[in-house]
Amino acid sequence: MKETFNFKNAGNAETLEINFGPQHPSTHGVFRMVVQLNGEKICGLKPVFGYLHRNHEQIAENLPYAAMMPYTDRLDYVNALANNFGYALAIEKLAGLEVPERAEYIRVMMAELARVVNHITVIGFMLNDLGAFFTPLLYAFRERERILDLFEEITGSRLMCNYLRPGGVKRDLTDAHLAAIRAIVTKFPAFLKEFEALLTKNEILCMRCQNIGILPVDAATNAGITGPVLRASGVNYDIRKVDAYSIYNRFDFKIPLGQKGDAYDRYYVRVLEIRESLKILEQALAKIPQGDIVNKKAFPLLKMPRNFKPPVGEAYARIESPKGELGYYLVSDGTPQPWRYHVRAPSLINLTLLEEMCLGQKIADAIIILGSIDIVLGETDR
Amino acid sequence: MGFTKNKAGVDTPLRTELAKKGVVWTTLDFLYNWGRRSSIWPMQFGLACCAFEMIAAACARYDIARFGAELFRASPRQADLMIISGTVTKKMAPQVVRLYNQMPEPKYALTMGACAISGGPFIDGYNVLRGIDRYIPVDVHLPGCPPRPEALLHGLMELQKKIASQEIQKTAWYQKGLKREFPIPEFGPNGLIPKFNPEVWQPSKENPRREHYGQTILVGKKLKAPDLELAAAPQPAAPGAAA
Amino acid sequence: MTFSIEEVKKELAVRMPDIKLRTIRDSLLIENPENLPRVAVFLKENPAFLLDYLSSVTGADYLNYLESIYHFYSMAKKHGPLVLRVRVPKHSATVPTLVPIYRSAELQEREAYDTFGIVYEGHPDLRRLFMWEGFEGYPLRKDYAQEDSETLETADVSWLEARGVTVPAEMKQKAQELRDSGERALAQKPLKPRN
Amino acid sequence: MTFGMGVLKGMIVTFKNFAASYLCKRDEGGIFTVQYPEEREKAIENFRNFPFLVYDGTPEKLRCVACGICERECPPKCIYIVMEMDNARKPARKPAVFDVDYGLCMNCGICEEVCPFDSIFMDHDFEVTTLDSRTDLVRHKEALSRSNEYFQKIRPLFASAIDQKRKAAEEKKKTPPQNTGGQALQPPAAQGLP
Amino acid sequence: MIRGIEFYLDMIFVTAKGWILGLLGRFLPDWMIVLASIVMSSVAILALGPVIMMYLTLLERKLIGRIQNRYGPNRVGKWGLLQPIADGIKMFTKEDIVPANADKIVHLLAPIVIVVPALMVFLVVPFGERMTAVDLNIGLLFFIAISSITILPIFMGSWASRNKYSLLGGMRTAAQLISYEIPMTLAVVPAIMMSQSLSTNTIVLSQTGDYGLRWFIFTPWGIAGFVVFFLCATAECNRPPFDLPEAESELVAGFHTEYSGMKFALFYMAEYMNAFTLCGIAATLYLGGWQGPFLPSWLWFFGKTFLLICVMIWFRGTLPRFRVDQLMGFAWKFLLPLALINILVTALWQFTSHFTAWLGSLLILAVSFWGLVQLNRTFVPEKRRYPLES
Repeated sequence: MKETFNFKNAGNAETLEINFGPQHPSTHGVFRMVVQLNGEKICGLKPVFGYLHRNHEQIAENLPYAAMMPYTDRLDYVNALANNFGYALAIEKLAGLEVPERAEYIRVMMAELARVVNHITVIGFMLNDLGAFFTPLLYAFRERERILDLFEEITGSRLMCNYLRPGGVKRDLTDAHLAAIRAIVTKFPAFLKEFEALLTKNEILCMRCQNIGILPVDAATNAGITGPVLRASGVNYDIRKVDAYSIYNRFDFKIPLGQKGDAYDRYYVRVLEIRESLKILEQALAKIPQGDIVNKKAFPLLKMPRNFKPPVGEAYARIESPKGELGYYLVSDGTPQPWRYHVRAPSLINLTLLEEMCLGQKIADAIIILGSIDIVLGETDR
Repeated sequence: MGFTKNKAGVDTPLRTELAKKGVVWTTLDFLYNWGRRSSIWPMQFGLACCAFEMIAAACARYDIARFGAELFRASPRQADLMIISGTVTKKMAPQVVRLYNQMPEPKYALTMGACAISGGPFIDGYNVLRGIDRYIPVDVHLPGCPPRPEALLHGLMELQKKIASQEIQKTAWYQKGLKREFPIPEFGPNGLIPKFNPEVWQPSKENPRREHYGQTILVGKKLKAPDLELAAAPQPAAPGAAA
Repeated sequence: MTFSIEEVKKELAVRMPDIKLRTIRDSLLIENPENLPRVAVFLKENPAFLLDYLSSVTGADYLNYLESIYHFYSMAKKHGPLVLRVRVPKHSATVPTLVPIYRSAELQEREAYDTFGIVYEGHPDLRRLFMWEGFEGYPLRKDYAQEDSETLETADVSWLEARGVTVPAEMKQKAQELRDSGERALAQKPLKPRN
Repeated sequence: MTFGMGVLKGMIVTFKNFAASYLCKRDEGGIFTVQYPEEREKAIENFRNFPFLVYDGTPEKLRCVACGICERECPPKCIYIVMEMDNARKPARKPAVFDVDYGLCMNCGICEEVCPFDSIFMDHDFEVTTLDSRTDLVRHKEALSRSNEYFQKIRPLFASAIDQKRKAAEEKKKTPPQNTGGQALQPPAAQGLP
Repeated sequence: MIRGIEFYLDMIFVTAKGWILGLLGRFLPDWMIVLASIVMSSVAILALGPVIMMYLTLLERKLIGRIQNRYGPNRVGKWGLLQPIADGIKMFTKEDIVPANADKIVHLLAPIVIVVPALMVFLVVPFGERMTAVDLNIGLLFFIAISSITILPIFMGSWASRNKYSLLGGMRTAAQLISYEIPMTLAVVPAIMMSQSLSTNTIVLSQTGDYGLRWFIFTPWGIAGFVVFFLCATAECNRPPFDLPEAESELVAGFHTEYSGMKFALFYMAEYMNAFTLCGIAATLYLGGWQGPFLPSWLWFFGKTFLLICVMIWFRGTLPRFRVDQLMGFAWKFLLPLALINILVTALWQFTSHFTAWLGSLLILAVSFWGLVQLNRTFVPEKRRYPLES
């Protein structure tokens, strides 16, 4: 079947249409861009989605609420815990469940660790797109492995944690776990310093990233772009502050803002966000109370709630995932399976302005812009 | 488009003939297999979650480079091994088959993770292919969701063992008149055409999952829609989530 | 949320008395979908609400009708959400698009079109988002029938044979039988159901 | 005149790492690799991979009673159980068929969590591959059964806690029961174990 | 005259060759001896080229592995020493795919053509004292002429593949190699001016001094010339950060996207042999070639060359890639003026006394460097502030 893309100047003999993806080293999986080139300059770009459309929403409508938790891991597989968090919040909102204090602290800690993992991974991949031969990525993965070890110890799996439960978490943190988190928090700044020495002031990186893919504030808000990409444009909008969901209002942390909204700002805002996450972790470690880790009233016997039926209703819960606003929309009809389940995926919506950001730039820039937006195809296509 | 199965045999008289001049062939076989198995260059081709574990296997902690397999080639023309790491959707399947066709012989395919093997957790989706082995022959199946990076290394070693046991005269790609090119499925109105390639894969007679659960989980098929207007007002939100 | 749903309703009733609204829990149902863009412009520009950020657009199938659900927030005033919904019948599911007002609706409306078949009128580029062009049916509708993945149909058989692939006789026969009976090979119910 | 310093700084960082790979130990910035088949990292107790069935003593004494809870709760539906019938065609409370399709399992650990009889647990063994055909990935009851000792070996803390719990439940059974099985139904994880 | 052991060690290859020729001379006519001498030299080079290439790949993989805190290949043979051979066997037995629409003859010719100049350059590389295969009196001119042929096969390959990625890679190559040729040629000039010869051997000999340490790099113009030459050399052999023609993250595999098996291996081989010869020439021009105290001359040469190659690998392990316009800008707006000024500085050096020469040339170079940076503000990172808001 012939595909058609509404390029503005289609049929021009001067231009060349090129497919980037679905198999391409730097489209972060199976994303596809059809790019219209004039020389090396981009004069049209159409994203094509769906190469990883795994019917997340259809599957959810066939499964019990709690059995969907492991599937949310597979949405954004770099930071599974944040996805768990959003989904758990949505169920709790739907069913009016309370979460014990200790569980809230554990959730916040895990979500922030996931944010750290996500941000260093993204920076590593972005540098790979820039053409650094894996070194920054491997340094990032080295630190990531240390955190993943911790995840494995606490949740049982490196990537697909399946850790949160409606009304709590799956497994309690022991003192050894807390000590391990503390060790990571204390060691991480040294790594970040090394990482920054390698990257931040590097002339080639600055040349490649500064003033590339500028995202104006108005366009960004209008297009619903969220997360570090929005904040790099200078909009102070962080759902951890705005909604103060869970217990985020108890922590003292700042929101780093960029000024220009180019790829470099997106990179650096992420670095600064890692620092803020570490601050949150420090505070959480100091304050974590003793207590239950699951809502005993609602689930006296089992943590994995079987035959869990929320009342008829709908709920929309959103969290600040490392990619942006991750929203879960649930409609319950009183049966164990949701009637409608929808994920508002930041990775998808942040791509709305991809074409505008890339027009007039070179091919190499388009790849950095894509890298700096930070998409994960599992979430984009669901 | 000619096509033959992976296993092409050599007839018995010829084999005995060859057994006589064993030394030369054995040495050749050894050299050939050693060269191939010591330098398996995978294709840089990540599909989904498992791709992250694939990258992790290439990174410092697991270091697939020790086996000489760290040169992830972006072009299928230069790759030996296709690591199908993640869910193959129906939209992606033609591309996967095409990429496999584009690789030069000898080539191997390794399915990493439940999704690539059978559709895995997403098996019931309308856009998910239930196993890439419906269209191309797979050399190593590596279950797990996702498999640990060590498991990928284990799979690689299994592949090396498999290569080591091959014989140069029997390998499919040196047979005369054989072209190992697999028809690329096309998009149809309900899914892919064809649903599978019967020369590569056929549905097994016994399929407990199909018997127990059907082809889609039909539990969620509901006949009555909820009426949000009639239902009671929502309970107050959890105090922890106060705005 | 620094405003209540009633405030919005009141304000709208004053400014646009012709628009009929209904409160459903925490959301507002706009009875006539045609009015949706007007309401959206009003909410976006009214200084009391300034809902400049359309977070989520999604569809839902309620068997008798389809629903398109919008979640609005304000980045300027940091409040929200306001949930708007419109209902359209299944046979003529057209809703006016919000893309000229909110770019963020662009991909999400395409997604709802892809999965539910809600046609957003005026959308600049309304194509399927995830599935390919030529895919039939809307897979998230509750009445969507999935194909059987293990039974070949005549289209498959002829396709395969045109490419020189031998198809086993029993598969051919089954395909022919299906064709003769005028049925499609659909996903089956379990033979020995468990649940 | 600082032009070029950023690049030089970066090169110093990589050189430091290069030097450290010869001079330093693993945790101090040296080589991070664990040479997999020969060296292995210390197994992490909570790691979960594929499910297995526990038996006490001999393989016939499976703890599993074929209740089918895990089968029902399994999200990708990769478990198939058929209850064994005794001569009177009554359920014998043990599985005649217990298959797990490893090619489908998503390692979520839900079966372990929901099992009220402490009979299905997640294994550490990840070296599972098959060549050419995927049918071998459907593991049958015999291949899935592992002894309690094996379980004790791979997950010492968790397994011993479960043993204690089971012992306590048995002793309770001997004394007249007060609340019927409520404690026994509680999964091990609920007790705040690591 | 009695000579030390160093001399014999130094001359080991030369002596060996002489000895074999002497042996042959007993029963062969004179003209055959000349032929034998030529054959021996070319066989040595033909063997050396591929072997060097193979082990350079291993060296690169190992070094980058170490930079990235991992081992690199270490299982195929002791320390992975057999890895390149395994790669070779595999490449050799791989299927050769020619795309259906490709221009078949050109597609076949390209990899062959690229290896020939890469091997020919070996002729004028002085591997040691009296170890230049052909001591041409226009050695450098020969080197510049031959090495610039590389553009042609790359472009041939990219055009013949009928692949859009290849085509883009080919266009980039043409632009890049032609641009970098110019500053590279100009960076050679100072060394020619000082030694007043185009022969590589004479250039090395003119850097003798005490202990063979009067290398050109120990002068201001030498440093500048060396840096310009080395950067251009890195660009000429498509090494990061100038690896645009095969930019993996952008163009999949660039000009060799459609090449498989042995043809791809030939491209690979040419790249590494070019890297080796360019580093060798850089060492010859500015690092004193085989000159150096105590050790045998050929050891000095290989040591310096491998050091430079290690720096190239180090670049690869550290730096991201330039963008195509920045790459061109760097060549035309930065390296070219610097090379021109450097020629001027070299001329001044020759006509002034020692102290003034040092001061003057340093001053001129520093000022011009600063001026060029000021003129190319786009290369300089912006300073930014990142407010932290609550």
